[in-house]
Amino acid sequence: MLKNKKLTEAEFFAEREKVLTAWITGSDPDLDFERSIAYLKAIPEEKNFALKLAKAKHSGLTLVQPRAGVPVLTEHIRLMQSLIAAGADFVPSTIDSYTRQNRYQEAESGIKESQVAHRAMLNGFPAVNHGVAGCKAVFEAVSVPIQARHGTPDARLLSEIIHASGWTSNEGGGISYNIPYAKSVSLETTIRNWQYVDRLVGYYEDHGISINREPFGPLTGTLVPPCISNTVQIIEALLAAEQGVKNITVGYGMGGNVLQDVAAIRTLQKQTESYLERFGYKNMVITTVFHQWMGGFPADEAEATGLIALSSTVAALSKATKMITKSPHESIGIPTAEANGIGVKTSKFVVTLLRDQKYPESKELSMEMAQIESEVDALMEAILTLGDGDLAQGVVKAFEQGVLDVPFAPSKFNAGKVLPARDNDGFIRILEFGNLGLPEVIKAHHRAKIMERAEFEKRPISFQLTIDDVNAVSSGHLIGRGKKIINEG
Amino acid sequence: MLKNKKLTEAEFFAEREKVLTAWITGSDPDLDFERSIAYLKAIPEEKNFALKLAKAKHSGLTLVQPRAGVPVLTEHIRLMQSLIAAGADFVPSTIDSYTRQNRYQEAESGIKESQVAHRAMLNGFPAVNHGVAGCKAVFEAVSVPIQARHGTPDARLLSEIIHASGWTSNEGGGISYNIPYAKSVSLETTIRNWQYVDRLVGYYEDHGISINREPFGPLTGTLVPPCISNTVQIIEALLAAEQGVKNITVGYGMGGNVLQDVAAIRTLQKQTESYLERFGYKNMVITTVFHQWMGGFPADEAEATGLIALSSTVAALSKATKMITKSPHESIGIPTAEANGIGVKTSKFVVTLLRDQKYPESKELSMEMAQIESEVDALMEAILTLGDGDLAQGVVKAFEQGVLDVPFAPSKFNAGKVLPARDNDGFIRILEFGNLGLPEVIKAHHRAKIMERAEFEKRPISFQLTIDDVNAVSSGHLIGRGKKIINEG
Amino acid sequence: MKSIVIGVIGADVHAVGNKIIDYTLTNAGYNVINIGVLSSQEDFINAAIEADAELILVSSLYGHGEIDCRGMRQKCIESGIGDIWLYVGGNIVVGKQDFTEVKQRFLKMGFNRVYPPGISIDEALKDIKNDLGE
Amino acid sequence: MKSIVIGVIGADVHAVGNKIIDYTLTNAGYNVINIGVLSSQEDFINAAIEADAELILVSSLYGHGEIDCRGMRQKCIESGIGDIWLYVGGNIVVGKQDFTEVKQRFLKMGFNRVYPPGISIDEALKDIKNDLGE
Ligand code: B12
Ligand code: B12
Repeated sequence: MLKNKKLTEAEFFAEREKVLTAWITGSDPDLDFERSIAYLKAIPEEKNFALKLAKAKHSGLTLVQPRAGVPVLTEHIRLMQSLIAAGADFVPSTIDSYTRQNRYQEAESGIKESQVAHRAMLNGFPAVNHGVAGCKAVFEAVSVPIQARHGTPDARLLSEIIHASGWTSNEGGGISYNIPYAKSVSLETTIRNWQYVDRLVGYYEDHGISINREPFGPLTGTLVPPCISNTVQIIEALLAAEQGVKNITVGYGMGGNVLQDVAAIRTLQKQTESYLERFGYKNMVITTVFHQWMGGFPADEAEATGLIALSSTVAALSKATKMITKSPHESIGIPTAEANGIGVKTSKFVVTLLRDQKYPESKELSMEMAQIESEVDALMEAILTLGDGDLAQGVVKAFEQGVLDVPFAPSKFNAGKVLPARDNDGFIRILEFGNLGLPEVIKAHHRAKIMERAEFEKRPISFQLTIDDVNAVSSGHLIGRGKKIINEG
Repeated sequence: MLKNKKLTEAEFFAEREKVLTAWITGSDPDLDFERSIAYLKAIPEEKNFALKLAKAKHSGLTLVQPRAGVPVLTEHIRLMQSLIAAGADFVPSTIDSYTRQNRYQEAESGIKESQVAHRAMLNGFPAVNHGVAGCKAVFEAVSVPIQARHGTPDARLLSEIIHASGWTSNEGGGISYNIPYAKSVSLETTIRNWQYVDRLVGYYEDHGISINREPFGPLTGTLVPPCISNTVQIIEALLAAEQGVKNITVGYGMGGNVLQDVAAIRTLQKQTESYLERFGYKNMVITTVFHQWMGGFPADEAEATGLIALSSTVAALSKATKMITKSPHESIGIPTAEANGIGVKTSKFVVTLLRDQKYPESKELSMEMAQIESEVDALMEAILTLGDGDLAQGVVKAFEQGVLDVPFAPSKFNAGKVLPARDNDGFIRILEFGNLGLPEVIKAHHRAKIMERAEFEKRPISFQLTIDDVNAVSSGHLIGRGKKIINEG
Repeated sequence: MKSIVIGVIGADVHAVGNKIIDYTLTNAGYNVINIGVLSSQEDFINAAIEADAELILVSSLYGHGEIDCRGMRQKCIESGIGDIWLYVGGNIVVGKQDFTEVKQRFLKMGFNRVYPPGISIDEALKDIKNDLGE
Repeated sequence: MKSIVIGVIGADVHAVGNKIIDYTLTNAGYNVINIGVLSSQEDFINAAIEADAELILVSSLYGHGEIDCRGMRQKCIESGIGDIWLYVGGNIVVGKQDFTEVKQRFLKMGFNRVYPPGISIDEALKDIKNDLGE
């Protein structure tokens, strides 16, 4: 049965043998720990993700990382280099969707077709198919740390390959790479898979190699109330720490109300640290990542760039350690290297300019932080209670019962009863709670806030608010007011 | 002798006769008040600058206006229309530099050459040369209010022509269009000239026509401490009110520290209103305009767009009524219509998204507001004392003695002793006071703040800080730290 | 009540637009069979046969649309629903491509209507009413 | 100590760069005669004659540089300082134009060195040292 318990070395090695047979590249001798540890040890500090993040946290900087990945190796390398030239402090390698579903055969055809058509037929870099040789080629061609970014329920082989290739960070987690990214994979399965991924990192840590892990904060990227995403982040940090991970970056996707966003990042840092401490995990290095607006983008490139810069402003003022950037092509399709570079440049300029500034302390900020904290505490208590003290069990049951529930998620293991909506100041609040594990007093607060808006807009509280809010930002508004109100304004 | 006293109708009309002879277009019969009043009365509300601003203030919106002007009439009209299509709430018509210096003959050649060369040879729209006929053609071709933006020490004829053409706003003032825009024109002359311009607006007001006036807030656009520009704005509001102006937009150029910028806009609104009240001007409608970064821009267009969006964020959170936009071409040259439109779109997107949000109240904000207020009060008292109660006389003497002094200004009637520098948080403070009319306690505060920075940077307080700060933003930083510190961070 | 099958094709998990389409078409009076994300061509076709649907509305957001949609008309024909309406929309190819060309590619594959990124489902509603008859 | 005349030509009032140039060249050991903004060709030439200067460094920021600089070399010749070094820089034409072409136009007018927007005076200092001799 699934337990939040560190895999023994024996369990880990037994499993590993099978993992490495899932695709031909798993048999690469460079996956031998002796060789991979030696390789990783030789990496200079400035190319180690974990160390660079720790340094940035120390100096109060917000570092910049785009998303990017193309199927053909040489093109991917060129793409990475162009992003570094544009100012990226870290490079990603976004993995294609077939690899994410472990459909390596289709990924193989995608590579071939892309080569023939001279046009990317895959939406990312198929790292498993390229194997350690390919991934090392990427790593050796760049001057900054690399991270794999994906959305893979079973990323065991992928993680083996990238870490052995010198990629010192891996995004994902048993919840955050399942609920928003899968339909019918059980949480038991993905949590168990990600225990392996974390155990692998723990194994490297035991051998003196710092590797960063980053749970995926934004989840569905669509009106996710901060308490829900922060709770998921804290859970995944705890699960990772149990497997021996030491360097964790917890994430959050911009909501759009500046004050709520700052409150969310600050509580995320604070509560992650305090929960890790409560459960006895020592010597952890916790940093935060702010994702630029993750919902539907405006189609106009000037507007999209405005949104990118606005996101950067919020990230900088919140003092997040890292920021994931978008490009002016976001609403249309995978960006060209140039468009991606524009996103990086715009973002980097703004965070650099604001490096010495932060959002001021205020009563409103403290109140919103206290609000998020109490919500997260309530959810965590409910989950731990359900699990009878075991976090992993608690999570599975919490999702089963809708005590933890992510809006707009495709997974059938997610209740899907929670509906968010904005309040009259643009804070993301909860309209329908389903069975979400929050006490009545908190629910009353959310309802009252949404009621204020509904009264202002002179319309009933309904799913229409949610729909209007989903569509709002891409058409230039934060709050999806009725058309009438927008024009009057 | 110059006095802050409303020109009598007789004085005004006598002067007017001469003003209208300065260039041939002054003899247009449409400049007859009977005709111009009739024309202006027929303007629909949504094309009146003053009324549209008042409405925006009421609904808490920040409206958007670019700068733009080209010499050839048809091209200028096309330019205005494209900016409206991009989302401009107001259009400008930026006047060329020859017209600003009343060199209408050279402007005439500039128009001709531009037509022949199919390339703009003037840096703006020569409104006097185009006359009422041309200016009306512009006005009638657009759907939003128009304002003249220039920098003209003697704008009497220009103002006559534009207002009679339905342009219901005029930027400038006796100080703000002299000190940063001229070298050897005395303040007596320009204040007197602008009394005429204001009296003209007062005349229209007396006849039931609302016209907006906008002192130029940013002055030299370069590290101007808020107390200096706010004082100039308040003075020009008072001078205008005396001549019968009712609808005034006071301005401020972004400094770069978000908190200081918000504090500056808020005190500007508050203190302008309270000084107008103190001097007995009733029924005034006061609004504010926030200028996007007015100093040297970064050359890279993505970075410039980032700065534009950052400026927009600050404007929106400060709740300024209007914002003047820049374009991604700013550091290079007058923008194409397309580049200008990008600036508008980016800006409009950000302010619209943030329309329901404002910068939170905080102790730091109140403190900075109190700081600016006490500085402005000190300067105003010193000026009024020098003038023996007459504001206009006070201003002339204050500049003579350096009691009021604008950094980096070209005018020889400006002492030019004040040197600004940023403190360690990026607030603009004063390094050298010259004879600036501030009490010792305030000076001590500025010195202490700059000292904090110098200590942090481990270098002496000197003009080098100022130089580094002047160059900082265009190279991606707010504070001009020594190179060493930037790299270490 | 006319039936429409909606879903998101291939290894695509973008669920938000799908939920909005469901809500909008249901509100517009159609019987919506929503097979959700990660659906194969067969899933769409089986659902259409079962519900006797007149339209299959394929969403593809993640960029693999071109691979995922190939041969779908052929499969419809083989399954005996060769003349069912086939729409496709979302972000159906990788990257920012010239849409007129993209459209041609999908029309050639046998889709009846092909929509560019960012089109709202309200805009497509007119076509649906037209094609299926009011 | 070699003398350099600096100033901003025409109806141009951009004063900031001018102050920075003054500070930088003075610090670099030159005798700087700064005639400031709103200066005519004659102002530059008279100042150069008076100070026996080796270089006139013209700034033009506001866009009318092309009109304002025409004939300047000719005037220098007429005034007997035909072989003085003439530099020009700033934002010397209206708008974003292809700089190689712009440069040609000013070289043809008789300027020895022509600088693009945003160049810092530090970068030009190398050329000055070269041209005037260390
Ligand atoms: C939110 C989001 C996500 C969320 C999705 C959460 C979830 N499970 O739903 C997360 C973060 C998980 C995600 C993941 C990925 N995403 Co994503 N995502 C988005 C984003 C930002 C918004 C999508 C959205 O919800 N929009 C709001 C809804 C209401 O609009 P919509 O989806 O467009 O649907 C409307 C219309 O398109 C239309 N419509 C849709 N289908 C059809 C069909 C017809 C016939 C008609 C008429 C109309 C129609 O009606 C809908 C309702 O109004 C878009 C970019 C954007 N649009 O700004 C990228 C985007 C779709 N994602 C993209 C990619 C590549 C991915 C990833 C592969 C990589 C990654 N970034 O991690 C993974 C894919 C995983 C997978 N296997 O599918 C790309 C696709 C690129 C391409 N086509 O070239 C996009 C365009 C971003 C980009 N520019 O790179 N994503
Ligand atoms: C601040 C500013 C103003 C201030 C000036 C205050 C003052 N009196 O100094 C104000 C607001 C008053 C102003 C007014 C106008 N401005 Co203005 N202004 C600027 C801005 C934003 C910054 C200029 C600056 O101070 N930079 C900082 C200093 C340190 O840099 P610099 O001036 O470039 O100088 C450095 C280098 O260029 C170089 N350099 C300069 N000269 C030379 C010569 C040589 C030989 C060499 C080697 C190097 C060199 O060294 C200097 C020191 O490092 C620029 C755009 C930009 N750069 O971002 C526009 C800009 C120069 N302005 C412009 C214009 C059009 C105007 C106005 C006509 C219209 C308006 N916008 O109101 C009026 C002009 C009035 C007039 N008659 O001159 C345009 C010129 C357009 C063009 N050439 O196509 C610009 C480029 C903005 C734009 N893109 O439209 N402006």
